[in-house]
Amino acid sequence: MAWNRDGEKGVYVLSRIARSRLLTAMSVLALSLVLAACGGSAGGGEGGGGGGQISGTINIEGSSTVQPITQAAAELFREENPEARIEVGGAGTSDGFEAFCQGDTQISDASRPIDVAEEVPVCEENGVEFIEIPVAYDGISIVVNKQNDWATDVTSEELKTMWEPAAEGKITSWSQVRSDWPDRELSLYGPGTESGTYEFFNEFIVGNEEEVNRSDYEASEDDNVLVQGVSGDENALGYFGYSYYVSNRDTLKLLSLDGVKPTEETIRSGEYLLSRPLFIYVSTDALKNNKAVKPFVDFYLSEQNLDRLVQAAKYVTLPSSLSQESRAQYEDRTTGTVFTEAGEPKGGDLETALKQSK
Amino acid sequence: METEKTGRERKVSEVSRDQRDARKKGDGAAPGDGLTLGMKIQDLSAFYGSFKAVTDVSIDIQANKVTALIGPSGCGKSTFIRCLNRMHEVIPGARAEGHVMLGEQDIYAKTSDPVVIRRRVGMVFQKPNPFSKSIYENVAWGARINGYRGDMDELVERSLKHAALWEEVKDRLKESGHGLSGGQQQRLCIARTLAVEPEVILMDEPASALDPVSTQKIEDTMDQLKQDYTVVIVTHNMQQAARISDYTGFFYIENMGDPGQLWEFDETEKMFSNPERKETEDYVTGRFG
Amino acid sequence: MAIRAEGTRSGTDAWKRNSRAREARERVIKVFLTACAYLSIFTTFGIVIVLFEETLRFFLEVSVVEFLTSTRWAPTQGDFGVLPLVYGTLVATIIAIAVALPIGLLTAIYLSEYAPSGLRQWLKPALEILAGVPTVVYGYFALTFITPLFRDSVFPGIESFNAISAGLIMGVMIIPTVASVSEDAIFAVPRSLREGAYALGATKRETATKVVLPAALSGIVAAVILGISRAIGETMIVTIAMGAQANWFGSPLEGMQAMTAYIVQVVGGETPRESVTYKSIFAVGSALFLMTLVLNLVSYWFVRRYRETY
Amino acid sequence: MAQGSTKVERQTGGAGGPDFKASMATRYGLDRAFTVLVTVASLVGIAVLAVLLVDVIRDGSTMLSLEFLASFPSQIFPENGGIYPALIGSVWLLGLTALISVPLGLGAAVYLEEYAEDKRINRIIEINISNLAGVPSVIYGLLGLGIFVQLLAPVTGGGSVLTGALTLSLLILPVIIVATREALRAIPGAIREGGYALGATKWEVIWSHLLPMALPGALTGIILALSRAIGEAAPILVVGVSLYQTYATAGPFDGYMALPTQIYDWISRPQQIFQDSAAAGIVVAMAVLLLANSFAIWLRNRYQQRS
Repeated sequence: MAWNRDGEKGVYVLSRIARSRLLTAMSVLALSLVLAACGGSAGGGEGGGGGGQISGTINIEGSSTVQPITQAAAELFREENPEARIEVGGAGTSDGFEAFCQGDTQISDASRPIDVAEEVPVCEENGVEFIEIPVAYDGISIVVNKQNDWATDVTSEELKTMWEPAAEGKITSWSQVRSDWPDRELSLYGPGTESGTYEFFNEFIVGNEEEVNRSDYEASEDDNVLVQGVSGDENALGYFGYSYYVSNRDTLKLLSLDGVKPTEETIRSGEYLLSRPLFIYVSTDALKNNKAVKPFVDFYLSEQNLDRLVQAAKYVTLPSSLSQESRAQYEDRTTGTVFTEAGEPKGGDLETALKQSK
Repeated sequence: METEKTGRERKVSEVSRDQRDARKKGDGAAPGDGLTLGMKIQDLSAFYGSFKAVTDVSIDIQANKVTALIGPSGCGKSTFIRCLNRMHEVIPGARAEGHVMLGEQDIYAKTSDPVVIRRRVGMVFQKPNPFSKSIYENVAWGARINGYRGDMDELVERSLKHAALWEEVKDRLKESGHGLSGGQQQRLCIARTLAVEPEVILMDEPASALDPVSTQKIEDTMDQLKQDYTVVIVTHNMQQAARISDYTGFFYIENMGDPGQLWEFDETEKMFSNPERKETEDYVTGRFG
Repeated sequence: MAIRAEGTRSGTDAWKRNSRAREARERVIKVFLTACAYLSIFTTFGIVIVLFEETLRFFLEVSVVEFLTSTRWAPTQGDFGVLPLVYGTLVATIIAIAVALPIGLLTAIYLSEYAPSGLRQWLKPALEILAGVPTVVYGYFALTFITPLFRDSVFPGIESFNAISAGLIMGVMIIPTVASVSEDAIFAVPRSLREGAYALGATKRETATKVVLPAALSGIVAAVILGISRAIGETMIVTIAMGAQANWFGSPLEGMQAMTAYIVQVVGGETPRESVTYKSIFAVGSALFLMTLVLNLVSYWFVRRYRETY
Repeated sequence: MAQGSTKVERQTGGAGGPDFKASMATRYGLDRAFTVLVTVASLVGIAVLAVLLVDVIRDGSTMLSLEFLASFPSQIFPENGGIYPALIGSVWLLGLTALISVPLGLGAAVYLEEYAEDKRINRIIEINISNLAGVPSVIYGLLGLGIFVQLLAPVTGGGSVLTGALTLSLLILPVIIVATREALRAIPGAIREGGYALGATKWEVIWSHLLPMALPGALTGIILALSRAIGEAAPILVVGVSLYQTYATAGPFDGYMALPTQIYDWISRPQQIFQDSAAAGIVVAMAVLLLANSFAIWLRNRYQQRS
């Protein structure tokens, strides 16, 4: 019945008018995007900025652990230099170095030193010279569930017993680690194998050649996820960044390690065993050729700023002697890394290594 | 039908009971009131939302006869025929008012179940609409959901034979119904309808989408069917109506926007040779429409 | 008459020019459309090149047999048996599909056959929002809401990271994909088919499940395959809620690592680009690629076999 | 009442034969159960969405304000931080991705359904496309890194929002193509023939009849695909999204931040205030999604009528 179908709204009839309207709408959208594009690159680019204003684009990529510090630096720098365009990424230390050694970024955030065997050669190949600058310490804290009433401290030997590869499938109860701990299931929480924390922990605690953990533990790349894990499991023991403990004091219990409780002081002084440095790497080429990089790094490392930035990012500031060395490293434009192929500072500790490098 | 009936329903059902009794006695070929009733339609109106599409139709459909409904496009024939097995209300917003007596049951009574009604009053549509199933399953499906307990193979074969399709498909019953030609598909749909053993078969322009050869076959099938079933067919094709039907109803709209109504209803022979009304004559002689 | 002929002739000329322009336009458009289709081939080539080049370099250092048959995955210890990762991916995907297939399909039936059209217009978009919730959010939802819920009710011994919470939430995430795409397929089944069923005395349920669903089968299978593909390829939910420890044949209440979770772990991690571990993500990626390829070949065969036209 | 109907004396037509014995009570019971089942099932998704929304709105309410929409994120003063550059970045990303992927996706689908004649190549492309839908997004990230960031750096400007959009486009194309093809396939052949019979060219038939008819189905795919694009974090992290930048994106060659990566960044920070910011960010992300979808949904409802 013809009228029957006419009674319903035009079934498949997208009328010419509607279609042309649709087209118009789409072209307007496209056009406005193109216009915005032209406007954007004309207005926002290097062109602007009069009166000694610093302009230019700085690309920063790398570790998402270090990114909060660099972000804080960019944020403060922006207030004084609104024309400068700073982009801070967080793709990971490795991807950061990858881009950095290709010359795609000017500064790289790193939660571990650059790899002498595999990454330095790429930088050299591409003629990228860099300055290695430690900016902060991150303490790795050993935590248990708030309900845990038996453990208050742990030794590095005991940690090794729990975590070494030989423990896999064997050390499954708290009592196996220390005899006066109860015979309860031991569930371990730690970062996945690809994180800098994992690498660092194993280097110091497990200390075997491959520097690896046992592989039967609850793993996550995200420290907040580990916090969730430990706070939901009475039998848990886990390790992660100190700041994650600080923000979750009410659900976690901190263990002292070899008799030392991690605090800002003990981490800074090195008295606490598990404190690791965080770095930025700056390309010397960019310092010379990119008008914005030098003012930005100057700003970042300046005495009145660096500690403030680190605190804002909830990390532990460097001891003043070390931060002076690291500032000197930058002022002198000392290039290259002070770490060995094994990832350890030449001459034992970081401060000595920095001194030696001159 | 345990529920109490309105006065009118009771009256109608008494009438139909009389007729059924008459049928049992075996008399009934006499024209007029002596015939057995297939369906009795009283004051049926159909609506789409607030729009009245068909108004106040009353007809007696004779059992074991073919009743054709003709008329210009858009005059409400299809709407009307869809009201006879409560298919009309499947369209959102559509409803019907009035009474359609099937035997002693008013299919529009509150107690009537459309699902049961539709099994008893089958329908074949304008465009063949076989299911996405094999030929066999197309025929067997309706019987199966209605709880057919007999020999399914036998039922399928019987239905396909009745629809004059058996010879063409007996070797490929497992193939998809979509693989058949248009005419074959339509006969498959007829077979499918027959398999649930309805009392009345409604056909909404069943041959309008088909070629002459297929149309011929469908018409032959219909000729067969009327021995066992009451058939109501909507058609645009007046020759077809004249060829196959015993009774003809002419639907007409007087003015644009009015609902369609039954303009004239009589034996086919009379309708095509000597209709009462001028519009009917104009239409059947091809002066408009 | 003369005028008429004149008119016709000039008309013919106009049509000729018109048709030449149309032919040219047709050709240009066809070239453009062909290019669009072949873009997918180039994308695949790109992916294959990106994946297989590094995979080959990986297999120079690790034996293919070990990769495919060993049941231990511990890259730092030099163990590269991919099976535990495959297992993690499969467990999570199967749980997800067990949630999304019935719920998605029933939702599609409700939307198309049962919901009043006013409600349908609201419900479908509301459901589609589920597809756009950042997957990070789902991951945390599984970790901080579903897992504790399980721990307090049915599975007291459930681990903090586990496959069942991750799988369930992943199932919720793909409900809109399954529901929305199959609803379109169901909606596209012509009304005449439904009427055919009603006319035989079928009830609404019988019509919906036995006539309409089979007719929409090809679209439904496409929807389910899209859903499975998305579950297999999903990264953040499994990374957050299922953990990062490879676990061969563990129970769904335990933590395990999915293939994607491993890839994203390495990509965002500290491993140098040239190391075996970094190369291993391409081998895992290739394995994933081949898995989805097999899945798609099977479904392709299935759809072709059962596709209906109406 | 249903039983009553079966008691009615029936004329079983001329064919006679055994009666039909299905109990209407059983059939209707099943029907009612099924109606309940589908209704409940369709509410499951909505219920989860509601729980999620309530959860994030509660957590995010402390941060949500107009100021939150208009400020840059802050490390120094997190309580004054906002989501502005991520919001702008995501809108750019969404717009560019739509602009790139929709014509390409529709084009590929039309080619495969209406033009492709070589069955073998057609089949290869078809399998290939559904296969691409299962490639994990992070692999697209690696592909984008290789092609758009490194190889095509002069054109795309390296890690620009255009690069991000191109990468996401590749990621979502399969979904658009699959959905559009299904929609085109459902169009009866008679429509095409009807067009050709009037002397229309192939493209004219496609443009005037097939595309408008396929639009509702295609829009479903486009909505789902763009929804996915706006929620993806992994691939854009690889191709250089900024977790912080000092300016808002103003052109396709600018750097960009995005909502999912901003949320991810916040969520992985130790401080509670960032968790609240993340929740507020999720609310904003879902609002953007809703707005962007509304247009497409409006279009779809406008043109989707049952045939």
